[in-house]
Amino acid sequence: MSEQKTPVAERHPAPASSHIAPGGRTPGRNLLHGSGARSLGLVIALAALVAIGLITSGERFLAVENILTILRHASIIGVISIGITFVITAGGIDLSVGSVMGLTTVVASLASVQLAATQSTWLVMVLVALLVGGIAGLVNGVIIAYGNVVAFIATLAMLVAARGLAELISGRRTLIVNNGDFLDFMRADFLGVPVLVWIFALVAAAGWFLLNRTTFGRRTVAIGGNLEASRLAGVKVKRHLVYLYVLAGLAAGIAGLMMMGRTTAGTSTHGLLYELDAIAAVVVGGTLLIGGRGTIMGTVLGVLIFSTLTNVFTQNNMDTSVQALAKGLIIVVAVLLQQRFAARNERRATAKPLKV
Amino acid sequence: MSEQKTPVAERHPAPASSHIAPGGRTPGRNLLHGSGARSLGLVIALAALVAIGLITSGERFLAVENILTILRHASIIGVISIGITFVITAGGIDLSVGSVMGLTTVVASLASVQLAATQSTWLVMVLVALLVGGIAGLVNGVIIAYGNVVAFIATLAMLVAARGLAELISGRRTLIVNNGDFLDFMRADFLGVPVLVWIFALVAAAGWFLLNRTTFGRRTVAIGGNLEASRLAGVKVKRHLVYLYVLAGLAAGIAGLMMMGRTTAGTSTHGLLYELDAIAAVVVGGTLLIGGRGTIMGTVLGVLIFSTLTNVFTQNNMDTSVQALAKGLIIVVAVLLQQRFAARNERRATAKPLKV
Amino acid sequence: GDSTQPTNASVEGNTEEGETVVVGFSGPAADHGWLGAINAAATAEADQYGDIDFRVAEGTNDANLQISQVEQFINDGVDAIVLLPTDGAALTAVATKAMEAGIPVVNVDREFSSPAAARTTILGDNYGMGQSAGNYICEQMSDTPDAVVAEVAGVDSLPLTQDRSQGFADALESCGLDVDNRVAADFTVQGGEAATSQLLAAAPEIDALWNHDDDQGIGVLSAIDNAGRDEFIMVGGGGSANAMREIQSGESVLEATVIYPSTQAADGVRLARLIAQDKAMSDLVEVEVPKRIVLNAPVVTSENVEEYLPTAFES
Amino acid sequence: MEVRGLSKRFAAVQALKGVDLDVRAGEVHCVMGQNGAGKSTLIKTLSGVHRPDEGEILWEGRAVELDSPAAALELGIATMYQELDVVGGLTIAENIFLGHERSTGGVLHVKRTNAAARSLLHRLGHGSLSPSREVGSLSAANQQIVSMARALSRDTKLIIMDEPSAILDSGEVQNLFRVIRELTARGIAVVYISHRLEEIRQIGDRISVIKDGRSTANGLHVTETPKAELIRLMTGREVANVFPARTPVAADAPVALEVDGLGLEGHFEPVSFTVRAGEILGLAGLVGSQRSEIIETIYGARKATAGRVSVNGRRLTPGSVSAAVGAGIGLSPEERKSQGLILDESLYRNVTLSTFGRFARAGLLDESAERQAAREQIDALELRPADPDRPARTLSGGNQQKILLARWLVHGTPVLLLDEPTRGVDVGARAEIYTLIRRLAAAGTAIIVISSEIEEVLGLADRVLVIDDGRVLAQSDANDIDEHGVLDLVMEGSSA
Ligand SMILES: Nc1ncnc2c1ncn2[C@@H]1O[C@H](COP(=O)(O)OP(=O)(O)OP(=O)(O)O)[C@@H](O)[C@H]1O
Ligand SMILES: Nc1ncnc2c1ncn2[C@@H]1O[C@H](COP(=O)(O)OP(=O)(O)OP(=O)(O)O)[C@@H](O)[C@H]1O
Ligand SMILES: [Mg+2]
Ligand SMILES: [Mg+2]
Repeated sequence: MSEQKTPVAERHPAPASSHIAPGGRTPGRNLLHGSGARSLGLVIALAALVAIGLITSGERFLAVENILTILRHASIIGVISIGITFVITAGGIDLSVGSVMGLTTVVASLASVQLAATQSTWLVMVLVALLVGGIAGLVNGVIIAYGNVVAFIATLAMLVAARGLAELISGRRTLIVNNGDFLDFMRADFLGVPVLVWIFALVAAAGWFLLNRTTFGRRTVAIGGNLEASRLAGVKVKRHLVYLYVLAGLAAGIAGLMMMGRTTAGTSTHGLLYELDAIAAVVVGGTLLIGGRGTIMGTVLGVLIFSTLTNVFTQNNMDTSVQALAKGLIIVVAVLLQQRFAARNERRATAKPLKV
Repeated sequence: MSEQKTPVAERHPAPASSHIAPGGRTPGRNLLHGSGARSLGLVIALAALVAIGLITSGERFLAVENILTILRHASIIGVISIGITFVITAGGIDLSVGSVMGLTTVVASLASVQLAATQSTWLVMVLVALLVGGIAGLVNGVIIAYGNVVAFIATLAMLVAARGLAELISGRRTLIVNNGDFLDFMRADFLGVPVLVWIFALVAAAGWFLLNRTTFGRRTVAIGGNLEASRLAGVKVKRHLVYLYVLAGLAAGIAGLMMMGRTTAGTSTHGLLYELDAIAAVVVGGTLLIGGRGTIMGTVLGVLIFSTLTNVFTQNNMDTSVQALAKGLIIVVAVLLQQRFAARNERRATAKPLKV
Repeated sequence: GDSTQPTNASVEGNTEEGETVVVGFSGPAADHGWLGAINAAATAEADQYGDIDFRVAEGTNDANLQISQVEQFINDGVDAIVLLPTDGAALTAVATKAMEAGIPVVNVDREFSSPAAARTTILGDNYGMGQSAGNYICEQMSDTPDAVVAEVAGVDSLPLTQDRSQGFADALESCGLDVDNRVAADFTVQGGEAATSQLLAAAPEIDALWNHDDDQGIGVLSAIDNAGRDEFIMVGGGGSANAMREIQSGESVLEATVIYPSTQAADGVRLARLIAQDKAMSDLVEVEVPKRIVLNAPVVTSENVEEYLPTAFES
Repeated sequence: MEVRGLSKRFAAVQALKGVDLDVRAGEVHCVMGQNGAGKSTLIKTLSGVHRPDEGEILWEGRAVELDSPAAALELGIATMYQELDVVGGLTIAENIFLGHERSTGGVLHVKRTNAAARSLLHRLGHGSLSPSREVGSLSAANQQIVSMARALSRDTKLIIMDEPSAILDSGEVQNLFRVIRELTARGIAVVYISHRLEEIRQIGDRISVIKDGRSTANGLHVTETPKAELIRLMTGREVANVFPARTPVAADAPVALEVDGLGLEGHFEPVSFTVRAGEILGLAGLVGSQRSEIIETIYGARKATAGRVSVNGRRLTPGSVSAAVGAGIGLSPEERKSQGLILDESLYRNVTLSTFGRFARAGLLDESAERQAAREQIDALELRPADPDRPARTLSGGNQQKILLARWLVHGTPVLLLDEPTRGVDVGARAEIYTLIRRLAAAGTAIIVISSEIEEVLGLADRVLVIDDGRVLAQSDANDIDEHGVLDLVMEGSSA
């Protein structure tokens, strides 16, 4: 639902510039055009999955319970994905989110933290998780913006280091979350919908608002579009980059809290490989990996597509290896679909045949 | 057609453009200038590691046996890294190399292939591995160059799919390699140096030659530096991109053969997470993630640094979690060192202080 | 059972086809030999029974995903769930939910943090495994009081690895030895090879080595072979057929392996069927399936290898 | 080569509507037209980058289909594109021979390549450039030379040059003309595009004019066509009196910008000067004289190694662009595409890039107010097309330049730094920009202007600093110095 204008590659599709950027090429001006069309492709991909689910598993698939299962599963990776949508929109990358999430669960479920929480309020755990996520993001941001270390490497280093730290702190044991209030809150339903899903919805709405309606979002898109021009126009680029990585870290902290609620445990193995899943969801959703265009709506759809996919697989009792094979194919097809729709929309709007 | 010119970013180094690209901004390409200085930073990082090894483990560290251990360990990931150095230099990325390597080991150690090899020559296995790697690369390349799917996503899909395929083919078993001739060759020493290390050296030398002394290599750099300009100069960009991914696939095939020799087994778990290690080595080595500069020498040094690091850790019987923590730190320090040296050299050469 | 006096009817009735039960199975990603064998054995076991409708969810190392798989089983109202959790504690909540929904859960290998989360728990003995390996090495090293002992662990961040290492260390301590060099691999062939070659370079003289996992052991042996080392004895873990053949050959440094049954999930499937069909275990008088079963961790050597080889898993 | 009825449509824009052109061997055929007239589109069609929707291209009498740049190159059509088309990571020699490398079986002949490159550079009067130098380290002007050498390196019959002189100073332009004459003497045809009428008169044989994608004149002889007529053909109106009259700066006008001993090691020696409100200061010098660096340092885009800058008496934090912007300095940078614009963002967002924060309350944007403010400037500057949602990329060069001015007009800064504000801008738009700059000064804005056209600096500025190699050679009232005076100073300066 992003209003981001698009793009570069789009108007002027270089023959294969897309080996860097998603081949997308809609200028898509507003909801009704480009990014809407892009989302349309995703919605169709999602609908196709749902159709497959319906055909193969019948009504069971559309049962409220099953839909909630899909949503609950999507919610944690979804919150992380929304965090990195900002980083990617600004042209950066954050590989450390999964690992940082693991670290936040470990620290927030340490005996001492839980003791403090029991003696006061469970919000202590929330605070600690956000603090840990925020600090990790801050370190990333400072190393990247002020140390000039390429984001891929800086956050890869954080991935490794945060995992190590989490193991050290937890002594490689799984820490059990006992705080009843915390668990009650996280595992509750509200209006028939689990709190986890509410959190995801809130984070998504806040993310959409932040990206599309605030100066913060505008700066993010501007930096991704042309960092140097933004700097010369007076945008405090470095500071903003730091904020962005802190934001991604905070999102990882929220996801960590959700994970603790869902699993009632904190461990260093939480969030393993989440970075790849999250980036895949963001990019399939239509955010440009080179920056300059970001869409929260697309990210949400991307996350839902992957989550539904897994659900359909399980419903159909599919062999794990075949699942992997199918997943690879579906990723490619989803991206091609999304591009096709973006392209068709452009053609319709402009009557310009697409060069390939 | 994109009218965007690329070199800009280099001539006007943005303060933090490096959150996309390694902050490095040395043009230096030939051994004696920029990249030489860059390599100097890496050599120093490596020397520091060796010094630490010497101090903590004494002569045992410098024993021929230990050095060969480091080299043998580096050789497989090294071959993969050299393959993706080309892809990254051209501005692409290949996340599928580890998974493709696993697939090649599985296919090449299938009973039927081994039977054929026994009846004729062990080169059959070599051929099969290269074929499998090449085909996987071809699929990647075609999807990226002609399907306009962004490389990150296309190769992520291949990562997942190749792993699934390897599991299916192997039935999730570890296949034992029995072919004596093959094992004899792969596990032999030549002039006191293991064949694996020789292969790595040969691949590195061939890679250096290909990148720096052939039209293929120069076009690779050109495409990474300015895709549109390369096209305008008459380079067949799409076809070239396909070649590059095939090259990375072939390197994965060679690495698969080495892995089979080293472990006497073929399994779908070979190469797990190698993609991240390889990309880290390439980028720490000084190849730009946004393309336009690639250094084989740097990649070799990057691989050696990581391999030596692991060795030093083990020599000191270090806890794995502390290892992870230290590794994260060292990655950042190595990159900062490398930049510092590149920067100093640039300053000396042009007397132009670097903006930060 | 309508009888007021329950009797264990298993002896004649357990193999007989009963009403069809739906059994859901979820385990970690089959990313190494032992787990692959776990999955294969479970599926094979289910196939043997005409009255089991077996559902397998995608193997995963992500607790979040595994939870949603169990939720799906609950939604579908399966009759029993066999669960090998990626992390026992992390899956406890959802398993409890299943139990509360009236679906019996059979917990395999990695134990839940609450006893209420499973109807039955069937476990390998990780601590015991380390102990067996340690004791065996103690015996063999009885005349080398300051023997150098090395250890190649599995995935270090798993609690089970910690248990194994603890058992190993405790057993060694009892005979005055300790672990001099320790590396951790990742249960894969490549990981075993890489870690061991580093280990061997770091320790020029070893007397005994314990490797946690026989599948990674292929890599470990390969590294040993590469380094041309044979001055020590090696003990394996898990009990793969490959390892047993190696022991049988008598030419390898691998002299023994400690079994960690790869049939746990298969046993779990069988128990789940019994529970769902209200049956009991045939060799027990007890009319219900027991609450907790801990499998033994015997040591396989060249003397008894014939006995174990037929049930060993092909990794 | 002959072209008949060429048409090309981009999305909503009909860039070419039946253009004709005929080029004869050995002539210099100039193509003129306003920004956005379709010149670049025409030549891209001729070089195989775009495929025409309609019309045909005849090459040596035969109809040809040019479906890729490679196809055009094969026929013997080489092109220097308007945007620099070199690869920064390759050496000069490698750039020149990219796509047709000197090689055997794919293996490069490094020495032969370098030798061939050296002789080409020599021919272009730049024998001092080392062929093994990396192109990324060259100035824009020298990159243009490499681009030129590349065109010459092919065995060509037609060379197309799209605004090659836009980033060259007068000396370089003369050098370029020498080379062009050498080419035509050998029977090679040259298509030459430029906005500078004097150049066309100097080098051109015949002229074709394009207006709004249509040919308005075809093959006029340069010598027989008066300047006014050309302007009329291009713009459809008369553009008189290029430089608007100066309004004298009030003697008591306050000092808006004070630069005191500002230095940047390795670039320029400490400079001191002041600019008063309503005054236009011009920086004159050759390409590479570090003028850009001076104003970038004033702006905080580079961190000064010495000295200080004050605006209206308030001292600025060195090295902070946002402090400079906050204090009221605006910069229209030298490279508008890479440094100025977010090409894929809409026009209005580009206009408000420095000010969008003003249209926000607690971080919350009021987009309608923002659009409104942008719209006012778009109208005031007659930006075309006046669609605030058009991506900046699709605007012509002159209009893109106006976006940058509009940005600071919205901001209302009391100090404006303009680096090459008319680069690649057509005569008509140029006159508008001059008027605009003057009007701003009259309204009290202190302005610094850099241009590689000395005439432009002298025509616009009240006062001029002559700069060479990072040193201020002289300071003078603009009326007291002429182009020769500046060049003499520079020559003396560099020989001294
Ligand atoms: N790839 C494209 N997509 C959409 N519109 C384009 C494209 N290229 C050019 N245009 C439009 O076509 C028209 C002609 O542009 P062109 O670049 O040919 O002008 P020009 O005469 O070269 O101008 P200038 O003097 O500024 O270089 C302009 O309105 C421009 O916005
Ligand atoms: N060391 C360098 N490395 C790369 N590019 C450089 C270097 N020094 C100068 N340049 C580039 O060379 C060009 C001209 O140099 P400079 O900006 O110093 O001169 P100028 O007097 O401002 O010229 P102009 O009139 O073209 O703006 C600029 O585009 C600048 O970015
Ligand atoms: Mg043009
Ligand atoms: Mg300049």
